[in-house]
Amino acid sequence: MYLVKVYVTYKESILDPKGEAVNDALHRLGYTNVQSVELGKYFELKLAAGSRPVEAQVDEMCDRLLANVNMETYRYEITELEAL
Amino acid sequence: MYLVKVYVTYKESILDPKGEAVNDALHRLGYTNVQSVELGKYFELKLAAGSRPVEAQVDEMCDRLLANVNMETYRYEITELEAL
Amino acid sequence: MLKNPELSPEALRDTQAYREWGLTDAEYQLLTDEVLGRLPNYTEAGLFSGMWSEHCSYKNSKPVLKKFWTQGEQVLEGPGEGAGIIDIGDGQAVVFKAESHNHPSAVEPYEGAATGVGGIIRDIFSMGARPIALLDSLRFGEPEDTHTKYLISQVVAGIGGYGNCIGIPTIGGDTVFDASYQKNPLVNAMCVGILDQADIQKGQATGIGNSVIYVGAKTGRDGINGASFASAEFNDAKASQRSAVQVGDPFMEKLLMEACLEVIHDHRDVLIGIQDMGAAGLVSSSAEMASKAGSGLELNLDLVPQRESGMTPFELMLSESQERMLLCVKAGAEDEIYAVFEKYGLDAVTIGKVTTGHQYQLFHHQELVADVPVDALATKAPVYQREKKRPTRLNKQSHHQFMPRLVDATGTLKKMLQQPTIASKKAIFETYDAQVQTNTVVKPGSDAGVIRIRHTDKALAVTTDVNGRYLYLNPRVGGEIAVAEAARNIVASGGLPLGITDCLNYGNPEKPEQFYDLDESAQGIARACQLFNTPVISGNVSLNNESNGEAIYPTPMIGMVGLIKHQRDITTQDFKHAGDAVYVLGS
Amino acid sequence: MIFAVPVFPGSNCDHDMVNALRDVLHAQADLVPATTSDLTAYDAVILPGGFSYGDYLRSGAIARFAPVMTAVQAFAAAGKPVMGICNGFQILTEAGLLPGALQANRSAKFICQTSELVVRNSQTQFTTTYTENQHIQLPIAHGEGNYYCDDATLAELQAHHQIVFEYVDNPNGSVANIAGIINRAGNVLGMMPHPERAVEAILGSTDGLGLFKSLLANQGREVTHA
Ligand SMILES: Nc1ncnc2c1ncn2[C@@H]1O[C@H](COP(=O)(O)OP(=O)(O)O)[C@@H](O)[C@H]1O
Repeated sequence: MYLVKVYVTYKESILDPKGEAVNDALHRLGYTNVQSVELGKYFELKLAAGSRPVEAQVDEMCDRLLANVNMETYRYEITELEAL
Repeated sequence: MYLVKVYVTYKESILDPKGEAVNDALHRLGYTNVQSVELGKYFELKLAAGSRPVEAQVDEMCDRLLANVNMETYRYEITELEAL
Repeated sequence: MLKNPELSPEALRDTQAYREWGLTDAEYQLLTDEVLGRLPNYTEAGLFSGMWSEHCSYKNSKPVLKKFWTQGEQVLEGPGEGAGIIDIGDGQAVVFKAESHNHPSAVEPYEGAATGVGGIIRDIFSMGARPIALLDSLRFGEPEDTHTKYLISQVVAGIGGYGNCIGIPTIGGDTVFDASYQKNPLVNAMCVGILDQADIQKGQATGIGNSVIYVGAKTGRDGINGASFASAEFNDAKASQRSAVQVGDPFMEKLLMEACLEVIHDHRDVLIGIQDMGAAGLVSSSAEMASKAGSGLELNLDLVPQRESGMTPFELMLSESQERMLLCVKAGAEDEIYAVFEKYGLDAVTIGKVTTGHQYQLFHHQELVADVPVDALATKAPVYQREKKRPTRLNKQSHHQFMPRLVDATGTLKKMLQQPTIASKKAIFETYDAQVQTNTVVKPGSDAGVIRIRHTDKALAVTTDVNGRYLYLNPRVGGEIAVAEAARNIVASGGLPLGITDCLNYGNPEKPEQFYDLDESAQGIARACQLFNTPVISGNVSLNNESNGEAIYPTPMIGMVGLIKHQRDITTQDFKHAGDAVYVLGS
Repeated sequence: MIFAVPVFPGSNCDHDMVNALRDVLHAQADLVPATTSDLTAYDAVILPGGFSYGDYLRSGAIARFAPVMTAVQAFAAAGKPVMGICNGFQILTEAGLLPGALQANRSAKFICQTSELVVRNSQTQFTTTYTENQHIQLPIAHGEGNYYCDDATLAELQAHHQIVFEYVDNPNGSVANIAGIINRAGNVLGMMPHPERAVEAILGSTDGLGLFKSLLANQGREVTHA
């Protein structure tokens, strides 16, 4: 069993309206030292070992579904979980 | 300057409709070895050093705005960035 | 509280742990001595705490609600069922109701508001109606405050998030900012539906042996005992109690709505009753269905679809997980019903059946874990005639008419228009899809929202109104004014007022001065309703809107629906042409 | 001309579309479930608005894998007309039938209002009843309608007259004020505004009729779209 953590964020050149909204809200709360906020998605997947290598599977899931590579990038970490 | 990465996820007993929708979609795509998906928020904040310790500030921002502690938990990592 | 090992009946009595669930000592006594004649076990006491909460039993407000005008030949279904129904001719009827979600929204504004919308929608489609419009009535503190800003943005996003996704247009509402709501915002949602009178459903479970079917989302530990939470007063020190938060899933509800409407339309011969699982979840819906039908009921909790493992009967029965419904279906017809839900990818499971007698029996792991009279749960909650005392603030009023001295009329007008409460609420209502279903003739921003009834020449006008400040100054007259304002909004849109729903938002009724406000204003509302021939057909009560002892203004939100017989009569509030004459009507 | 309107779980403008086609345009239109795998009986496909699968991940991201989308791919490849409105547009970009992506509105809020559009290309089979540069009023209602594409794609779109509708007052931050685009082949159109909400005067505008009338008028005709 694997625990996969996937982080999806906008590409550099793309404006992140939700991140900006959070940035503004933090400023209004007085945290004026906040310079920028980006808001991305964070997935935690639990995955049973399959016939294919986990990395290959996760890459594919990200490309096909979890991220839109036109505007997003992703990275992930895989940890093997102890069998129960 | 600091880079703060904040991960916000639902507490154990709170329904995560988004995660479930992604889980179902992955199953339909044939990734039947996926056991569960949780979908949380991932923030990347850039923060100028202020008068208060960063940890204290980040804790407060999370409690007040980035997470709702009634239903979400958060964790974060702080890295100090080289001055430019 | 939830992690506690379950106490024995004796320990429950001795530790008085039931108090934490909102049961008073006297109510516990009533339960043991008169209702059961024995000590309730942990689960049973829990069931009663939910069912006897103000939210489910109206124990403090019943004597007040009795004063409402609920008659009128147009009324097909008055207060009591999920929502009221009014005849609009041609075999059609309009169904509407309002619901408050004040406490949940104060704790988690996005989800609190969203699940408020989700709940009121279920009330409408469980009557057999297709929801055609939503309205939201909002009260916040002054918007300069940072926390209030956060509340506004999240509440509005939550209302839009749910309504937009499920595809019901939000066509109206009202928004007021006043310091009185600073710590206790009001979030009231109203839903309007339309149905063919042949499709009218009742939330009942009759016919020995018939099946009780659970449909929709799985049950989790979210919002456990939320009903008693909703009925409790806020207090910063009690912040730990604020765990009763649920997350809404409008996508699930959209599927649930379509599936339920399909069952109601196409399987009406085998459907006996249908009800949503709202406050006090499974216990409330099942006990009410059985009680209305005069039946007994038996449920096997092991069959309840569960999202988490190891849930106790207490948790299963009192969870307020969203997007769930309960159906009563003729024995033998279960498969037919499962097939419909299966098509929408939803869980549908028979969890019990209608029994002879009048007992409400729950089984868990082959054990009988609760065995109480159905009626005791559903109808035997104590009713309190609260003490009433004229608030001192009303004696302190000056009888001098305030005369504004205008030096710069234009300047004053501009300043008034800048008042958040008077200014346009476009920034709010333009985040709501007001046009989905393509029937919206008048969008938010006019006196009332107007929806045409497809394939007819008719339309409905809908509005929500109340000015809490008037009620603060004079509860009775303020109540009358609220109904009158709603009626004016309907008439100004071209409609004939048909009836109202309400959300009675008040402070703690155990305080005689607060109860005075409630009782007096209800009488004002009743009188105005009678004069306008707009019976109260449904509504909701939200008490204990106090924060650290300070109550909000008495705020009975009035939601009114009117019928426009011919679409050519629809009028809007804006001036149409330069040079048109302007008249002032009235006294 | 028979229209197919696929219904994804969570679609909510599907009935509006069919009502517009049947009641106002007196055309034949069927709602088809997302599980349908064959659309050969139809002459045109319109993907309706809504929140398919809740749009919980990204709008349109999950819907693109529904069986009906395989059929839509084949339908489009055969050169038959496909139109995606709002969520339908989002699904078409996710499916790769149209370039670019739709991002959260610049305000990060849902926007429901009437927007003024310019018809930038009236030579497509969807727009011949409009005149070039005609201004029309159509309702918008979306949270993620902010069209994004990279510079190279934008240059392509411009070079081949693929930008069909532009906003006059860009409400959502879209690149180059884009409200609707068409593919190179000229048979797949995606747009955020809702023409089906603007087909009856009583609802405020009839400017949306042109799209459907164009399609009906151009059935079986060759239309250059440049
Ligand atoms: N929260 C809201 N949701 C939807 N529409 C609203 C809301 N608030 C205000 N409106 C719209 O704006 C109009 C004016 O709002 P407001 O000034 O608060 O109420 P009124 O004019 O009824 O006193 C309302 O009639 C309604 O159409």
